[in-house]
Amino acid sequence: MRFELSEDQQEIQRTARELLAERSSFTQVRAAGEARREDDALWAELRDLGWPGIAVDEAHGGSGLGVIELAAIAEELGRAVAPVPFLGTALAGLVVQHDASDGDRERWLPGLASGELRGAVTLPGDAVPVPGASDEGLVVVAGADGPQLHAPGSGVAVAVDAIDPTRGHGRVTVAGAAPRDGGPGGGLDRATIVVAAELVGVLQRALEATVDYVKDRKQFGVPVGSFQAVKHEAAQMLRDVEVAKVLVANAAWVADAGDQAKLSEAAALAKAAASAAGRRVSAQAIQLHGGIGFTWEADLHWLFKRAQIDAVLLGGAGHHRQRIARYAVPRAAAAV
Amino acid sequence: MRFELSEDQQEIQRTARELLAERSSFTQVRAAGEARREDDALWAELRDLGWPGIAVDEAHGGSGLGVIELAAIAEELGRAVAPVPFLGTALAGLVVQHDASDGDRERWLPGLASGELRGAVTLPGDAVPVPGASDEGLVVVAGADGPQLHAPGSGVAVAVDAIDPTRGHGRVTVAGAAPRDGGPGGGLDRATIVVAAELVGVLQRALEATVDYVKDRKQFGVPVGSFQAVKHEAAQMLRDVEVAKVLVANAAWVADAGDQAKLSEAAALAKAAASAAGRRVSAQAIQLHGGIGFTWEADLHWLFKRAQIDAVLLGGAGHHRQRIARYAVPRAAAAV
Amino acid sequence: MDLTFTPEQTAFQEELRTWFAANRPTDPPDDEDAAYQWRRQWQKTLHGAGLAGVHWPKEYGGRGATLSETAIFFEELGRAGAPLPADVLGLLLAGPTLMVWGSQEQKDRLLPTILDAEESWCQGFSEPDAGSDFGAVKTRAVKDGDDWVVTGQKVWTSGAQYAKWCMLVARTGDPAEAGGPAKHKGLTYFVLDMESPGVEVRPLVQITGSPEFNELFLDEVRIPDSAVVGGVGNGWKVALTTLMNERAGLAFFLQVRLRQQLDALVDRAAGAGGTDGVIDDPVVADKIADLHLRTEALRLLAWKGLTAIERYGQPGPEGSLGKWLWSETNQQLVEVAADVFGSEALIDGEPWAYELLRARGNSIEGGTTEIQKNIVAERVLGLPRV
Amino acid sequence: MDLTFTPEQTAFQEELRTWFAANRPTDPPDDEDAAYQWRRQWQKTLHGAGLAGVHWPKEYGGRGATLSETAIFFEELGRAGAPLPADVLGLLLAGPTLMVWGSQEQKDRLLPTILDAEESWCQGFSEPDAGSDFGAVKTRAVKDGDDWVVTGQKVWTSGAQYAKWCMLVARTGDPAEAGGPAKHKGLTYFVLDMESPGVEVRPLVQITGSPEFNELFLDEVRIPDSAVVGGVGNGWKVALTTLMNERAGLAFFLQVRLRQQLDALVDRAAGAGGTDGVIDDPVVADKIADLHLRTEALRLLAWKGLTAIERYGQPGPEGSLGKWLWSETNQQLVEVAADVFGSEALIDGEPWAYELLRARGNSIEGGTTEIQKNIVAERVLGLPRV
Repeated sequence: MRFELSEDQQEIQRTARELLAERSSFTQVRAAGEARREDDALWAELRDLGWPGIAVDEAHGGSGLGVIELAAIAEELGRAVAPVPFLGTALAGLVVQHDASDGDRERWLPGLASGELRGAVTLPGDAVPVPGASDEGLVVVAGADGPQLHAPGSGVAVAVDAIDPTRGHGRVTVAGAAPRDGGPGGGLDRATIVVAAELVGVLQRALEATVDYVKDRKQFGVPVGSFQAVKHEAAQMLRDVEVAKVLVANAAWVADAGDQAKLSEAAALAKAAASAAGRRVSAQAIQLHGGIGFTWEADLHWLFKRAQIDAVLLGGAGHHRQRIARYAVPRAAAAV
Repeated sequence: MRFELSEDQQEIQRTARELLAERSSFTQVRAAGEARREDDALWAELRDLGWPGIAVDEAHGGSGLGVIELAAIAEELGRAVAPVPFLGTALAGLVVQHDASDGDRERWLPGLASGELRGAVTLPGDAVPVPGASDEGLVVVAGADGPQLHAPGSGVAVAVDAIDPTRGHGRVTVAGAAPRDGGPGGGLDRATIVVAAELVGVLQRALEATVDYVKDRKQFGVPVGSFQAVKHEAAQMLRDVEVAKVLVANAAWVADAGDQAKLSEAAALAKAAASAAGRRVSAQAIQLHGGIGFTWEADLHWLFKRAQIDAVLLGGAGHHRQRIARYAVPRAAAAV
Repeated sequence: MDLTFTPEQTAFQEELRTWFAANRPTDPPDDEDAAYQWRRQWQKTLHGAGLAGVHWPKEYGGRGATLSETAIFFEELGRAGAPLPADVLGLLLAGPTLMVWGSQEQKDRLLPTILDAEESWCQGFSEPDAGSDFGAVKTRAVKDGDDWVVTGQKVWTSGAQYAKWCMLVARTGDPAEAGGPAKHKGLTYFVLDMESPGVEVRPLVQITGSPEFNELFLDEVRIPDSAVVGGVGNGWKVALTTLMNERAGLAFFLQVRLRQQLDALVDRAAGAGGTDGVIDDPVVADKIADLHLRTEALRLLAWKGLTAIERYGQPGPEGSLGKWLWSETNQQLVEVAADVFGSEALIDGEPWAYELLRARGNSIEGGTTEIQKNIVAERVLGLPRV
Repeated sequence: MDLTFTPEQTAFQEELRTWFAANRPTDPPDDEDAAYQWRRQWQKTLHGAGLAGVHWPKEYGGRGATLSETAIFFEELGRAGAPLPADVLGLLLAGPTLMVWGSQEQKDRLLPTILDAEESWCQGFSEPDAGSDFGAVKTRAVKDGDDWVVTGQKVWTSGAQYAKWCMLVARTGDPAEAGGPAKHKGLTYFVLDMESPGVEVRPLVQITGSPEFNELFLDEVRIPDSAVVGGVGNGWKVALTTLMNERAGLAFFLQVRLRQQLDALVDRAAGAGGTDGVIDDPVVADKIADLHLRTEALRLLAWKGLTAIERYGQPGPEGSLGKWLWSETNQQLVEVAADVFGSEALIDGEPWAYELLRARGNSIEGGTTEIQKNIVAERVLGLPRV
């Protein structure tokens, strides 16, 4: 029982954090966001480093690592609000690899792993702007009967300007109900965990920025962070983030340990916690910054906006809580 | 538009408060609660003053006043946690008067109005300990097809020791679903409002006791009420109480104005607000008293325990919110 | 208890409904400057009907409406889906403040052009390092002959780019008093002519992308002594008058707007599930019921507060609670909307997406929620300041 | 990441499961004194199997279990539905404190009778006017020859009626220091023999009706100088050792108990609607899912905290968050139970009614939620104290 990343995993995370601190500072995020243009140079660099294919099988051109490593990278990209089409591409890779046919794997995985082909994943019946969804990429609709793969040029995705302007989004309107489980091979579950991991990174950054601000900012002659109300709200932010973190870490571990029986429940727990925290923590970060936090200049809004999308992508907190309740019943029946 | 009690109504409330301050102090409540025996002398006195029949038609031996006056008295009895079988008797009077047949009115109202006959009201399918329900009294089960009246000796009520030991309760197990509306003549709606009014009285007392305590009690060398966290929690208590208060006042007014179309919605709003506040405020009162608040000696628990029962009697917050949602839809359709 | 209007109030309400139905403005233009001119034109239309300053005394060109009538006016304005007049700061804040504290000369010069929308106002109270703390104001005014020379910076000055006048609070006492025990003593309230040399307005863009507010930079701006309001060193008291006026009528307007947003949301939520005019998802129904409950409570609290003011001359706890409850409710509403409306709440330029972002400001602007809770605890419940 | 047990840990877990299955205690008697003796007997049974002090070093008669093994022990104890040993204060607090600070003589005399349940302990830290504020301790100890003469009052001393010994903190310095800047300096930690003349224990009844705690009155009680632990004036440091030990193993026990309560609730909620093993009411399902989420998070936080201690020698933020999250979750659980179980949660003597009342103490005992949040903000996030 060791509840922390291994040395190798920590090294991956540290490297990602250092690279993105340099290459995806708020100045750079702002430049991309204000122009509504992803950072192609950064994306090329990440492709060269093999990030899009980190969890794709080696047979299909990836690095063959697990959800833990992919989640660590997604968390860092979230923390940096990196303006690249990483998330959708990585999610599509997971669903194709675990839930699709051999033929589809061979057809699509090499492109997704290299990042040459962009990808996106969404649920049927959902109207959320989908990061990465475009007519130039592969659009995966993860339905109750397994994933439908919409090839580039299918017209299923219509480009939209989402409130998060730091990456491209598409609207994908396909009827149907969201699946109750997490994909025939657990691919959708894994994708759900990775969205939650990105969200945790966003929130961790929002918390850190807030703590730094309230230590520094003075009002009524003292740092605002010395007011008990501010302290307690910051403590609540930390609690929300920590709860999401341990559930995401657990889910990633369950995925890589291959414990298929527990995967759907673990994924639903991770996403429900991250989605709920996503709205609360990103909003509270603005609140504790006061008027400054509400300005375009303050950079918090990049975090807030990405958090709003991630919070509903592949199902919001309410959707996953209904799933959790279904898993709770047999568990209780077994225990009582 | 005058959002306060009239002079006459204020006089009724003031008289009730003064009498109960004298006759239902915490010392007296404690004596009754620890012995699990209602205060018969106080009940006799209230009967002599005509309280049980305040809202019963004069034709049936009551005073013919309205829900506003009855709610004002119920609020004071709640504030005093008075150990008398007033609530159930008054509720039964309302339902019989507004929802029952002429024959039943003539048969039951005089006894209820004088307090010679005790009463109780509950919903079918509900398993809540019902204040006043006993085999010696009239038990009203307010169902979807109107009230079923169970005469004394019917055996429908089984005496139980509820967590609130200051008055008698019975368990009434009758199958069926709770009605969506509030009784054919609005009697059940009126009863619901009066429960909410009693609850508001309980909470108002809990708030006042808490504010007094935190002003007085010192820790770390200053009154605990000077800590911002305590201030904000007390402010939240006030807000909860004020929201419940205005909705109860409005519902009582709608009832007496005879606006049948708006009555069910107003009653549901009042009870949903009072029930939600009931749990939060009574719990927070204990919290802000610290360890002392958790002792038998501190008297807060009489308020807490009565609040728990009132919060679920005739439907809890969740039940009434589902009703409110039904009323919200046609309202929105008319407005949009 | 009497929750009905008097016959006079009902007549006024009906008069307003008829008038708003006949004079409903066209849809606003997209362009920001054009939208301002459109709201200015709307104010002129209101003024033409004697409705620009219903709460202003007749001697100043108003209608002399009672508090209740003023409340009815703002409820009906909101219910008609009509915008607030362009110079709401002049009508609600500057005008009433000048009526109390202004010299005869100031009243004669400044009041008429507020009503007819010829000259509009902005408010120069907040500063970058002051936030909610008035005593920390650093903008300095130094006497030089018959003038004051003013240097400093203000923030959150909405409408500054269109304003002719600014309600300006500056420090005329010892600068060292800022933040100290005598921090409120050295403040003075001025009327600043925004066309004076040394005044610079820079837009401050919000997270919505709109420059709803501005920063105001003052570099040795000369203000004549005759522009002091209420006397030198009396600025804190004068400013309090302004602040007390801030939410009187607006509470009714905001409450009705909230009701309209909620109705639109409920209509969609019911239609989405779409069987028989109920909300099919009980979890959504539960949340919407709570929003409905809060919105109804806000309406009742506003009226209860008015009763307290009319009968006892001072507000009850309702006013202080209202801002807090309103902002929280509006923020919850936009989150439920994001669930119910899906994409529409997350795509730039869609009204619900704007609301989702804009609502974050509700608990900050006009006194943060933390400040509102302090006020409730200290001034309503009487808890000790420390 | 590795969330599996080592083969040794799995073996220990299996050993415990087997042992608990074979040695599950009978149902507790209703009578309070009899119930205490029943728990004392249970501790003797544990001791007979070497399980009373698994975390105690072997030199003191323990099993020398690692932190992880200790966690496994408390998880399995809870999972078996077995009670905590009678003298949990001696085993978790007094024993470990004496191991650090006690004299050889104290260890020899006091440690063995903790393990075998021959003598039990209570804790004399809190006072009526001190609450969470250690520095406000007023109980005085004055040196008189070889003895200390102690007078004062303590509260919340659970188990005092059965205790032979009390961990007592009293003020040996200037009484004027209480609450002052040097408030922690004049404190001394004593082992008090509860059979000494002048010791009076009065039961303090809780809102549940049970006298779970006591008040402890000390009237010129004589304590020999040899009963000082860790030196005169060093009481604050010694007491901190006691407090640091307070929740180590208990977190795992409480987390598992919460899981059991929740499972019972879920089972009932699913049975109540009763169609196909799902919870039919989506609003209840939503709440139960959140409880399930929190309970699972508590389990993971507890293990994450253990990793931090094992690897870095100090706890991460998990410990401070755990108490707060646990108490809030348990309080939410009993409210959902009141909705799901109806009457059973509102009738005196029913287990769920007891839980409903008892849960209110969770956010007060062992440091209020307000204090926990302060700790998280100041010690974990590093926000300034003032």
